[in-house]
Amino acid sequence: MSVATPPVTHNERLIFTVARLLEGVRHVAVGASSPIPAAGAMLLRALEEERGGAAVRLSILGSVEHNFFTNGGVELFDCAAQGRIDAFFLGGGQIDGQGNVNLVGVGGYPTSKVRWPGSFGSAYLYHLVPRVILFREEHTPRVMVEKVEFVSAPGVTPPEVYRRGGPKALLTGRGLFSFDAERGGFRLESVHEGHEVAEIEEMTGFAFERPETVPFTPDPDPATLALLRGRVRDELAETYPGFAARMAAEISKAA
Amino acid sequence: MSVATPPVTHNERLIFTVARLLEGVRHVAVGASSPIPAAGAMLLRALEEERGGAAVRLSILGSVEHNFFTNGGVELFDCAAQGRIDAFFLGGGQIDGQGNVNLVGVGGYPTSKVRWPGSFGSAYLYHLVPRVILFREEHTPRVMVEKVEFVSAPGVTPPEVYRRGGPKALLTGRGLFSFDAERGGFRLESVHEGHEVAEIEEMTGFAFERPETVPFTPDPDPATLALLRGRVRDELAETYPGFAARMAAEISKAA
Amino acid sequence: MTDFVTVSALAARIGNGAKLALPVDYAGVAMAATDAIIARAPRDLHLVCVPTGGLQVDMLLGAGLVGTLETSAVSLGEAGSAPCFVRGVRGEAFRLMDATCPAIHAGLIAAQKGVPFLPLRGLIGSDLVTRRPDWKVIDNPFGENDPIVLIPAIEPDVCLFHAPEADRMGNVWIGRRRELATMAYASKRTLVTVERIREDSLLADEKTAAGVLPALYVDAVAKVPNGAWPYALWGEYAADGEEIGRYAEAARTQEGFEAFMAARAEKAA
Amino acid sequence: MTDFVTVSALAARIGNGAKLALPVDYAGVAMAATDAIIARAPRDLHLVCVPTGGLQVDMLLGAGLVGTLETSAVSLGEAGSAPCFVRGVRGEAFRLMDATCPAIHAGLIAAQKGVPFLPLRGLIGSDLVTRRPDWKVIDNPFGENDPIVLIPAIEPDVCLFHAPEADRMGNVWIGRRRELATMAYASKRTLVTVERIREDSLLADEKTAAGVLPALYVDAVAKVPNGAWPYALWGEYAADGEEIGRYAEAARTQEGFEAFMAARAEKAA
Repeated sequence: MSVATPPVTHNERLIFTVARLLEGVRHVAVGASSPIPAAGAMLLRALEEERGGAAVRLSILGSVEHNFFTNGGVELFDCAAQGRIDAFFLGGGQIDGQGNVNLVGVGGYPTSKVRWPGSFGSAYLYHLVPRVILFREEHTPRVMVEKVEFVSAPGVTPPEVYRRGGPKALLTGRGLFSFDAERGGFRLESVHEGHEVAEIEEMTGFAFERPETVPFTPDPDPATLALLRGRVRDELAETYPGFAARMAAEISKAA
Repeated sequence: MSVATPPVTHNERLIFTVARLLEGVRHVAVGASSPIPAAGAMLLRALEEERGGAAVRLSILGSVEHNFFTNGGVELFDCAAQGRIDAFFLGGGQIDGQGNVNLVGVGGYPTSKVRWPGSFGSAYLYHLVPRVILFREEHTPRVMVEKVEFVSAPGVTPPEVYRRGGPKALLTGRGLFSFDAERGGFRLESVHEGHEVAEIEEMTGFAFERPETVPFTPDPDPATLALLRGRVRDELAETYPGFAARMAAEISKAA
Repeated sequence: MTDFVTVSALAARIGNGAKLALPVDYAGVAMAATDAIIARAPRDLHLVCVPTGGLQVDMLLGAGLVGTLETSAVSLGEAGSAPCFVRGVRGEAFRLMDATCPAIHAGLIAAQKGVPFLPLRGLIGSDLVTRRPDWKVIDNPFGENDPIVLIPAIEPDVCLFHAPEADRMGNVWIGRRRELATMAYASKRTLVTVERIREDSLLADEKTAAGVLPALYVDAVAKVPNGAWPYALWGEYAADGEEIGRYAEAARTQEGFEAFMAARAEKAA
Repeated sequence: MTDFVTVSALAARIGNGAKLALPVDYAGVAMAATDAIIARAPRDLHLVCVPTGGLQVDMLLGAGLVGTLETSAVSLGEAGSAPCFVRGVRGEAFRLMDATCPAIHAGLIAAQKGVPFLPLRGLIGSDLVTRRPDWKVIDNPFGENDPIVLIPAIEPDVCLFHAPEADRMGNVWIGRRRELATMAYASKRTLVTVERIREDSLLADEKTAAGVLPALYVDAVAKVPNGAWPYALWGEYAADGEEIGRYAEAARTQEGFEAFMAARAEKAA
């Protein structure tokens, strides 16, 4: 009796991509409402355990269960400064071609027509965490702009500024970019299945480099996919029950 | 049946003097091996309770029982900086006429012929705790010098230096001095029973002011003495059992 | 010594113009006290969010009590953006001091330590630095051509939070939410609402002592069971997401906000 | 991840020239590890006493392992002065960096925060400031004619202490001795001896979690019951004052020190 494996869903592809981007990290911190980054870190942790590789720690901010900090809210920031956090995720109401992120708003400042929550820890962690992954599902000219209206956290800084972190990649609903800190700009690495380079060019407000032929974003192999649909989804359900249920529903629909 | 009250002992006089010097404080910190300052603070606390006055807190450093700090060793210093500690005690291998204290050593530096433990927190607390009481039982020209050989903590500082604390009094085995921060010098306030002004002048290496007639250091009234010999000694015995026993023995001997 | 008072008397200790520090949504928010504050209506509060604000902050903004808002973010989390905050920013209803989380912590720790500032890495190149003239960039005296930001001490007049328990001496159990201790160290006065008050000392057992804010720092305690609702209280109860969602929906207009708050006050009374 | 090793293997992680942070006598001193260190005899250690030293420091000085001593004081408390320290100062046996307690804390907290320095009030006018050219006095950028001392970060290679228990994940119970956490945050590596190892997680219960140093900061743990003897371990056992007195007496000469240490090593073996 053989049951066909339902195809990889969009969210699963993003999660697998996050896991690839995190390869080699020992300690990842993710925000409280970031299920895809958290799932990517959980997948990497599971993969490393199966491979007998290095242990991967995952800190979910604001969670009681997945929080092994005991020194209050400042510990994440101290920990990053100590070099004990290897990767972090940032979103952004606007992201520009120099890797600047805007979490504050548009249409003036301090009076903003559209106001977002605020900069959180971005202005700090962006300088101190070696591998910051920009993750924003919405990939439109409204988000991916030429120049952000407010720099919550800068993509690049002058050489004299102490900095040992910064953007490494930008993952969106349409594709994956890498960031070249030297040049201060993005390069399109892959497009997700169902999307095209021309579409990405149209939907991106900033200029970016690209190889002549842009590959599709890789999908997980069957073993990895099984791990993602099994152990990782169970772990995910503890912290993000709604998201885990949605993932399961997406697979049933696809099957 | 009437039993004569044994006379006030030397240690009791010192303890009562400490309590007088602490009048009005809300929070006193004392070092781990300072039974007389601790007893003075306990006496003030008991007196205030009887009077229905303000509550007096006592922190004994290094004690588990009398330590209500929960943020480790730094809390005392932070607490002082916050203005939450009103009084503290300092000793000194040398104390000079400008209120400088030397806790480091004599005979050269860093190579010292006589080396004492070190400055501990003196260089900090002397500036930040409003009422610092210098307490040193030994009152000889060896200790009370014209100029200390190493300033662990200065008695006075230039006007531009942020300072809201400093020496208020010097209590020794022979007498009690007040400190005039304006002038930067001591004034003999009283001599303990059994001692004389001429003797103090001879045993003090620094010049000091004095009233024409120097009074004797006041003794506690009978009620205060009873409190000291009862409740305070019981409290004291919890932390300084050896000292409390010695106090009791001294009274029996005097009786 | 710590006073034990009603939540209304607790709120009365927050006067006009007070600089008021409030914790992040998961650290123990004194939500019940919010209504008591709004009932007393102090004017021109300067809120310091440690390090971000949520429902409580949005309510105080909506009630028009806030003159200055110092925060790294204001959000209702899963329930979306904070409507009174967004409206207030658009309408310039208060002075805004946008910050970043570690800068708020640094400012409070500077106050805790009685120093005028704390240095902080990062930040340079962010527009926050240009928008916060009270932050200074100096050349690191221990380096060479090494710019570093100095964050001035944040000294709240008062801080307010909710915790599981206090004892009769005024010691408060804060567990591993140590930013609550930092807030208390830094603030002139500390007001706490608690689920319950226990008779024995929290400091008597070394196991509990480790998570205690000593009474030395606690000015007043009010017992308010379920006092963080609809927020969660760690180790005690979960958040009431539906209620937060109802607020988010209602407060989309000022009228809706006022109706919601009136209903809330009625329920509390 | 945290390694579970013997005390000898733990001591082997302290190499030549290591900057080694050690806690104050009442905070949990890894005394048993002292013998293991002396047996391995690393050279030219830089000791950082947090913030003062006692028996352990005196033993390491007596054994000739110390190149630099950074401390606010060294003393045997009730037992009097620390004989090897006093002798070593007189004989210039090591480089001395005299400090004051809050400056040691400030230096470690600067390292904890990844900043090059922390400002500290007080100190000005003390000869310590002139004797410590690594401390700088600047004019407070937020004030005017307001000199303030900056203490550079203290970044130990390794710190070592003794605690009541660890769990199998490597979490360590430090209770309210939070300077142990500061040492660990500031240090590249953290070595801990413990009375016992428990199988269940110290982080599972919020009551114990508040006093836990997370495994993230703990490199290696060795189980050594009674490992602070003759010092006290808070919540566990009292100090053995007589033994400390015997040491104070014996170590008054270098020969006496060596005989004492030989007897101690024999007893341990």
